[in-house]
Amino acid sequence: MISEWIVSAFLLFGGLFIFIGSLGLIKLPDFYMRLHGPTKATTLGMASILIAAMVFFANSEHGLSVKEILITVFLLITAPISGYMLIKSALHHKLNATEETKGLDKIEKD
Amino acid sequence: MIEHLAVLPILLPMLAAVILLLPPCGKSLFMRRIASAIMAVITLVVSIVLLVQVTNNGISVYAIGNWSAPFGIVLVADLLSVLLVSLTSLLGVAVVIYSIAGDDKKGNFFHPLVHFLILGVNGAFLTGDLFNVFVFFEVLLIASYSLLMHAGDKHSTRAALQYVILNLVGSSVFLIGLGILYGVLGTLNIADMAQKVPQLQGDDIYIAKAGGLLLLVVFALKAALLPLHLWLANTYSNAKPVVAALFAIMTKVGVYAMLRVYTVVFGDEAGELAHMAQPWLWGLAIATIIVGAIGVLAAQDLRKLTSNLVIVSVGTLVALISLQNEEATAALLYYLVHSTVVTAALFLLSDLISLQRGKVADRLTAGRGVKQPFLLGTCFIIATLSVIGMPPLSGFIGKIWILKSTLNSGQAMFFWPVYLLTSLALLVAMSRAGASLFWERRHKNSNELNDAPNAHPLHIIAIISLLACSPLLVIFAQPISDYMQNAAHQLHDISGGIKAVIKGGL
Amino acid sequence: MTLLWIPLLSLIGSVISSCTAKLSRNATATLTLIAPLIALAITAYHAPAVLAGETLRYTVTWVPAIGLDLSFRLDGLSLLFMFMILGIGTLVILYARFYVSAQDSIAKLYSYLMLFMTAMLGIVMSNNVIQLWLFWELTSISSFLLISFWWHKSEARRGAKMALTVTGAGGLALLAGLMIIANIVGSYDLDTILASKELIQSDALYEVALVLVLLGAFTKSAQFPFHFWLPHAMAAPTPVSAYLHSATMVKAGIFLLARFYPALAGTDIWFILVGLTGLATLLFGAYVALFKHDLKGLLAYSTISHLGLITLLLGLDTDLAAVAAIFHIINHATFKASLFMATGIIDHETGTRDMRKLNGMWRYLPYTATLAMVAAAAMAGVPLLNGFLSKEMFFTETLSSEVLGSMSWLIPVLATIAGALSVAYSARFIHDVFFNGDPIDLPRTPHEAPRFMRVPIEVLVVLCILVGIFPHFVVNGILSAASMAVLGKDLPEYHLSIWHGFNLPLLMSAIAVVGGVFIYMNRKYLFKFQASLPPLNAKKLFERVVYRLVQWSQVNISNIENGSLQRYIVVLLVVVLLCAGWPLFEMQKLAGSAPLAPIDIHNAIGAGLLIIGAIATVIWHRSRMVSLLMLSIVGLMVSVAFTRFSAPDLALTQLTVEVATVILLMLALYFLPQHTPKESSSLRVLRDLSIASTVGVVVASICYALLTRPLESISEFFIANAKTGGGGTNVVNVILVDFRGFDTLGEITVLGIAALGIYKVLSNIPIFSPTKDGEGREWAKDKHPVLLASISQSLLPLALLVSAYIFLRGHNLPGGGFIAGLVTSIAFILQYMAHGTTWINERFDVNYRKIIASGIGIALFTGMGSWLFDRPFLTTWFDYFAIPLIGKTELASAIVFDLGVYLTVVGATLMILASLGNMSGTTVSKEVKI
Amino acid sequence: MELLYASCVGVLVTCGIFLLLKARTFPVVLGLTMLSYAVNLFLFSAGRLTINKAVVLGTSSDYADPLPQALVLTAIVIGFAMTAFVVILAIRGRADLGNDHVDGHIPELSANKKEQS
Amino acid sequence: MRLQGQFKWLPTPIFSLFLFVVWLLLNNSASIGHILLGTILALSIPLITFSFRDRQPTIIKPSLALKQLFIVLYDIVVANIEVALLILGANKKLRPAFIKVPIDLTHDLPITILASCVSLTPGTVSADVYPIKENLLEGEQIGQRYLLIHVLDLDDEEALITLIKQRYEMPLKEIFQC
Amino acid sequence: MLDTVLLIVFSLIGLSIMLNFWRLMKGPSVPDRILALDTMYINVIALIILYSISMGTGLYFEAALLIAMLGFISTVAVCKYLLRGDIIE
Ligand code: NA
Ligand code: NA
Repeated sequence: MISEWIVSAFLLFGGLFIFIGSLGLIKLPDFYMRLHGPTKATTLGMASILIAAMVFFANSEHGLSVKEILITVFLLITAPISGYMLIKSALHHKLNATEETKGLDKIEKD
Repeated sequence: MIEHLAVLPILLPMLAAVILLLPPCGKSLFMRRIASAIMAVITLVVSIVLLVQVTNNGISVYAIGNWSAPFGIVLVADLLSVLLVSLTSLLGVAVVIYSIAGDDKKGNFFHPLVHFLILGVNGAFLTGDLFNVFVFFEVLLIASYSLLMHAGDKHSTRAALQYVILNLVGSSVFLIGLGILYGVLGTLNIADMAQKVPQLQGDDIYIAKAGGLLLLVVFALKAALLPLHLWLANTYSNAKPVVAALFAIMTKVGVYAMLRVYTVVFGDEAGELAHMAQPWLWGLAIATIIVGAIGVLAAQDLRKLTSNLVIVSVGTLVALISLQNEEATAALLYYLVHSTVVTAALFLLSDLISLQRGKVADRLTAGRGVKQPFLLGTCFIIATLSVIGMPPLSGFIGKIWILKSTLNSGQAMFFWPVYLLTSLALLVAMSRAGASLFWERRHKNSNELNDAPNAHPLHIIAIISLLACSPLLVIFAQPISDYMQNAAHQLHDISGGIKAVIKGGL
Repeated sequence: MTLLWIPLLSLIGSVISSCTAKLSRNATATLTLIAPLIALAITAYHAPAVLAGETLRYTVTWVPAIGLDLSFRLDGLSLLFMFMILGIGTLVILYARFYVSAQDSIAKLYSYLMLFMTAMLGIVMSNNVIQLWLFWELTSISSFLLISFWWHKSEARRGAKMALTVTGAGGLALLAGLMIIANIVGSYDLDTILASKELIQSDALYEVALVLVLLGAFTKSAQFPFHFWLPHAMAAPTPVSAYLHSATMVKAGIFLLARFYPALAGTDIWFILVGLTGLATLLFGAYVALFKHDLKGLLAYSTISHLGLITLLLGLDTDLAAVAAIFHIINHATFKASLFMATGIIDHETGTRDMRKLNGMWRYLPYTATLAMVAAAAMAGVPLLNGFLSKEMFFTETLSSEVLGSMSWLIPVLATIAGALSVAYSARFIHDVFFNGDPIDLPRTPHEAPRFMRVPIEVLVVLCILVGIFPHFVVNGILSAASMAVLGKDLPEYHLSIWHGFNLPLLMSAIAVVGGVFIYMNRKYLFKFQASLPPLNAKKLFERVVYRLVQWSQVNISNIENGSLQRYIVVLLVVVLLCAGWPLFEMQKLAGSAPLAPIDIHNAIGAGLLIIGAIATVIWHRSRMVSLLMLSIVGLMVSVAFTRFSAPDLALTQLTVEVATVILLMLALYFLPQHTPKESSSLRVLRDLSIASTVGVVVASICYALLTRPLESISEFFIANAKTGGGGTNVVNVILVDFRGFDTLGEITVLGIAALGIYKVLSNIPIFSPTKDGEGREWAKDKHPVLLASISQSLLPLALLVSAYIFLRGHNLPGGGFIAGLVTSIAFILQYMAHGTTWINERFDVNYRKIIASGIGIALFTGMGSWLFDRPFLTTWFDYFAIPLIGKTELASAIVFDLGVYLTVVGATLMILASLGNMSGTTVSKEVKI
Repeated sequence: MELLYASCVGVLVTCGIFLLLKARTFPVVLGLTMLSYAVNLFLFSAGRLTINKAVVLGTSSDYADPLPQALVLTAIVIGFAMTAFVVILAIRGRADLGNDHVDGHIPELSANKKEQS
Repeated sequence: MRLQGQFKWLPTPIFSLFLFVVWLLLNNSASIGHILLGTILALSIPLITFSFRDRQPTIIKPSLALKQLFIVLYDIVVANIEVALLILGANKKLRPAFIKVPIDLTHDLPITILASCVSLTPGTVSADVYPIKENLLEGEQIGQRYLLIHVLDLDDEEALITLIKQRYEMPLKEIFQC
Repeated sequence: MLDTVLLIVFSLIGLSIMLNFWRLMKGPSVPDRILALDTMYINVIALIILYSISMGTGLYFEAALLIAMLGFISTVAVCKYLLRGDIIE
């Protein structure tokens, strides 16, 4: 019963974060800012949901299952790199940042 | 080994391809040639042994993986399939021998691809499972795509693009048809389908009909039946002739599939679906013959002409399929063997002629003469006489048999005039072609020195081994026609066929 | 048996002469003569029996399936023709020895001539209609070879083609006719057919069959209006003309009429068709012959005219007419062959055949002239020569004919006119060539021909005279035997004698002679009249018809096969629509009886994304990159659908394939234009849209129809046997590696071939590497971003571990060799992307070709391994072992098979991508191993 | 749900074919890919739709039809091989022919404009 | 700094351990069979892929690494909540900026780890590593490296740079001893 | 209770995917679309995990794992394409 509470909590937390990440993708004004949502919020949300799954399956007839950790690990390793590749291509495409952005001069020509 | 004979015509080419890709054949052209030729000959010998075995002992059913039909995939070696397998293997030998004279140097993987193609064709002939037919179709198609690019010029690229894309759409249609049939019949084995089709009830019948018709579309596309023939002339004439010669068997795969599925699954015993497309097929076949003949007349080079001859032969074959009787099927088989061998030989011949005529190649215009007029001329005459159905070569027996089997069908009044006028058109076209290729000179009285090389002995061996079939088909016409009649009888004996394939069936 | 030897001998002769190319001309001729002489002897040996009324037969079955037997018969008609064929053949061979110049290959000519002789013998001896047709066609072929003997001359080529076409067409008609007749009678046996007159003539198809047979006969015998090929066939060497185009081949048509006379003749339609055709040909040929300046042209038209005469006789409704026809066949053969040979000598000696140049030959060639004049007189029907006798009989029969009813009087009148014309052209032949002043501009000065060149003419001319004077003694035997064979009954009474007293036929002959001389003397008015008529050149007309036909074909074909792939696809789709759509309309109700599942939110979202993704792909298709991104959503949603509907293996496969495809498309995008310009007209868009959506609706309908019906399938078996028979709990995988392992073997073969093919396609490709992207931006300089490079190095082992995991569990849980292989490949692709080809090639010395081959090989050998246990190919083996420490473990051959799959997939995928990568790599240090 | 599924297949077929009828190789390849998705879904549906009955023995009491799944798997793999080939062929076509047209002749409109690369 | 493992047959001991654990996790089992199989794979895979590795420093202080791992995980959770709030807040309040952080690390792997940490933690995303190899002149050595970072809401540039260098770069230098 | 929570989370993730989709459609730039797609991949993983929980089956774990791996690789491939054109050079 407690586990169901834990699962529910993690699920809700994860769902919320994933949603916020995706919301950021819509709401923020320029590409560079939009990138923050998915690389962070979504990753955390995923981790949370995977923990929920782990707990859930640990209590089901399948017995302890920790392999969901792997997906989390994988996402943690890859998310920064995807973000890096994305921002690199955005810089290459000279996407406009909002006017408020400081330090645009620090970008070197690639 | 003898009990595994039925699977060998599929496994041997596969083995050949594997051997050819691995050391020591992978790197040494010489080794590759030797291995390829040996394996092609072994495949032929095994095919013939299988043919003899089936002739003596009746249908041989081979359950792959020891899972019997309808659950596993079974190979059905009956008189019909082993005949076509032997024909394919023969063609394979000729093509391999011909290519060793130099064509195999011009691109990568020629020999393995040839064996892969043979593997696909033999598989399509032997398998008794409809999805497995699909798989082998894809094997032979992908091999043919690659071989088509063996010419390595612009035209072949353009032709290949069209051929490949069209066939990919065809494969999609095949899968949809298969899905429909599985969705109503719940099985994939051809014999099992034949058992289940008569039991269909209500609207299921029409769903099955849609599936069956879609398969027919695919087979018609492979066979190049009007109006799905449009790809053929361009494809075949832009392939290297040695490849085109091998392709001569490919339309026959479509014809075979049509014959098999149409006769067994939707044949006499299919209840409401019996002979569901007969009138359409009949009309389209006749139209195909006409269009093919027009193409033959229009052709401006020998390869194009030969390609259109293939279309004519497809029309003829499908017309016979649509008659759905034993005699027509027997005639079909005879004609199929004859036309395949002869068109293949003509493709090879067009290559030799091109080689010796210099710039004009095989175009049907005045130009330089060939270096070896007697040799090539004789071969050309033999091929021509066969192809237009003039005695004393195999074409005339095919022609008479076809006329005879259509005579009492009630359709003769449409078919005969078309067929005979087509023969005439072919005669006009071929005599025109021969005159242009061998006789007409661009410059009058020019005795320009022909510096072209003489034909390679292997070229000649390959062509002659194919052309020799034509007189042999006449000389041994009696046993051969008996075989064809038996094969036709076996095919039309649907319940017998089902009994052989499925234990406890019917 | 000896019957068989007759054609066989001449065939052997043909082969022998073709082998004598290196011998002297005399030796060649001598060797060639052996066969026909022996054949003649055999024929003569059989002659007494035949003359006594016997019919000899010899039959061997050959191809019963098509009614073809090797069946020979020898009756009077055959005998007559055989004597002509062999006799004149022998003379022609002798003559040709001197006629053919040293540059030409006489061996070839002889070989063709003997082949032709075989064919003719075959025709006249056939006792099976298919066999008859077979030899009939052989005459067309051998005559084609003979006419085109001087193939370097355009005249010869064109004449040969035309002759082949016309007689070939006739041959086809004949075949059809014969097969119809045989079908009516129920036998291909000539004896049976000839005995079934009533049966044939009462059949509904009698007229059709008759017309077809007559077409065959008329084309071969150059009957009007199919006569036009014959004059052009004169491009052949003169011995050929003498043999084929006067004595034998053209008579094959006549022979056919005579042969089938007992079965087909006797009806009104026979008389009208045959009689009128003969009459028209008789008149037309005689008239045209008069105006020919070419000697051979004159003889050609005269031949046409005489063939018409014989045909007319066969078309007259009296028995005696048939006898007259046979008689004239003999006579015409003798005088016409000798005339051709004489012409050959003139041509040979003077270098021309133009009668406007040839004058006064009497002085140069007195001996030849004498022979020719006798023969020409026979042709004109001068008494004491054979032509007179048959012409007299002809006139007699025209008088008794009632073919035209009340207008039957026209026949004798027209026959007389034709007779007069025939006298006129014969007169011209004699007067214009041998007299009429001096020759003009002859290429050569003529001398008498060699002795042996004249012998054949002498023989024939002597025959003309002998028959003319002692007809009964010389020809009656064979004439009556032949006539009996034609009529199929006892002969009417007739007398072969020179003098029948003063009667109407004699008067007609007299009128003809006088009229003929008169016409010849006033020829210049006729020539003027003829010249005012529009010229009608059959050859040009024929060639124009063929040319038009070819052009028409070319225009049509290029309109149909215009090279547009989209048109081909549209055609295919329309056919698909018809085939799949039509049965839908026959259905009562689309939905079946199975209970439906409700739509839940997940499915709705997934379906929505799928649909919008698909539509977005279409909408953005001109911006290819975006379109590709949209497509990957569709792919993702398809794999989600597979997870949703209980197919984890499919989901995994779809995912991996989808990523590999996207990567591939991305690679392609680099080498292809980035954008698709707008070029479709609105109409085309409309067309495309309607076709696409109709097909979509049809497929969806069928899909719905299937989904709403219950299914009974063979699958229960797989579920029941997967564990016990296949040793795995993942039924899909067990199907793949066991129940239907053969499919999988084929599938990896496809993949392997594709990789090899791709390598092949990319080799020697003209490199095309754009330096800017679609919007004109230069590419980034950073080739291998640092972070990506280092992280991918760590990901590779991880990915390999995952693929090992997926591979090993496949038999029991979702996974398997294919998915594992793709995961491995994609991990390697990541290395390629992160480090580039050069870097990889430096570190990774693996030959993809070998990997593919080993993969397929492993799968193949695993399958063959079962042979060792006497089981069929691909029979799997598995067992459970209790291994210390580890416990109960399953070992299965399926895993080895799956390893083959794995290797093939890895090899193929990497080969594909590496070849693509190598293609653009300009700094590749070493060539990628294939 | 069956109707929704069938509609998805229909839409995929429609979009795939529409792309297939474009005159350039890239849309054609996209069309083929989409068509093969549709075909795979169709073939899959021949075994009917079942939820949560994956054919892994011991995970359920009754199972989905495994055979169409195996068939689709084979079809996917073959489809991948074919797509790969046609993609490469398209590249070769561009290299050999200088453009990516597959509609017989290059329409005038773009013949004048310089090919975008 | 050590660029290569101590044993030729075990080039990356820590990584092998990682693979071994991953194997057990994947199979969700610690049976002897899987331990055996996992060991084999954990040993063989690095050997197979060894040639695909550029020489990178190896972890010399595993315990520190573990500690650092937890720090980063903690930071991730905290930072993400921060970012979530920022996203939910008004766009106008945000002060985006690019900053350039000079880094002392010299090898690609530590730099990658640093960049990843930066990306996963407070409102920052690593954008690039300067200088780019292709921008260097022929034969020129890579001198000072910089990390280009995009910040979602920049308050104090210097403080952020210091934070990154101290909280993430310093421990990395120690772990890898470089 | 879990069912209710699952429904809520399902809806949240569904909503997220639609938001991703909206960004994917709207762009405006290609990197934006790629970012949207990448996020969508991750959200689909969440969807599959949720699905596994609601169905109580572990059979789809590998699908999730593969999406995680392959989604990353395809994002990298697309970015590499934008940067260099030739993704394997
Ligand atoms: Na004269
Ligand atoms: Na088995």
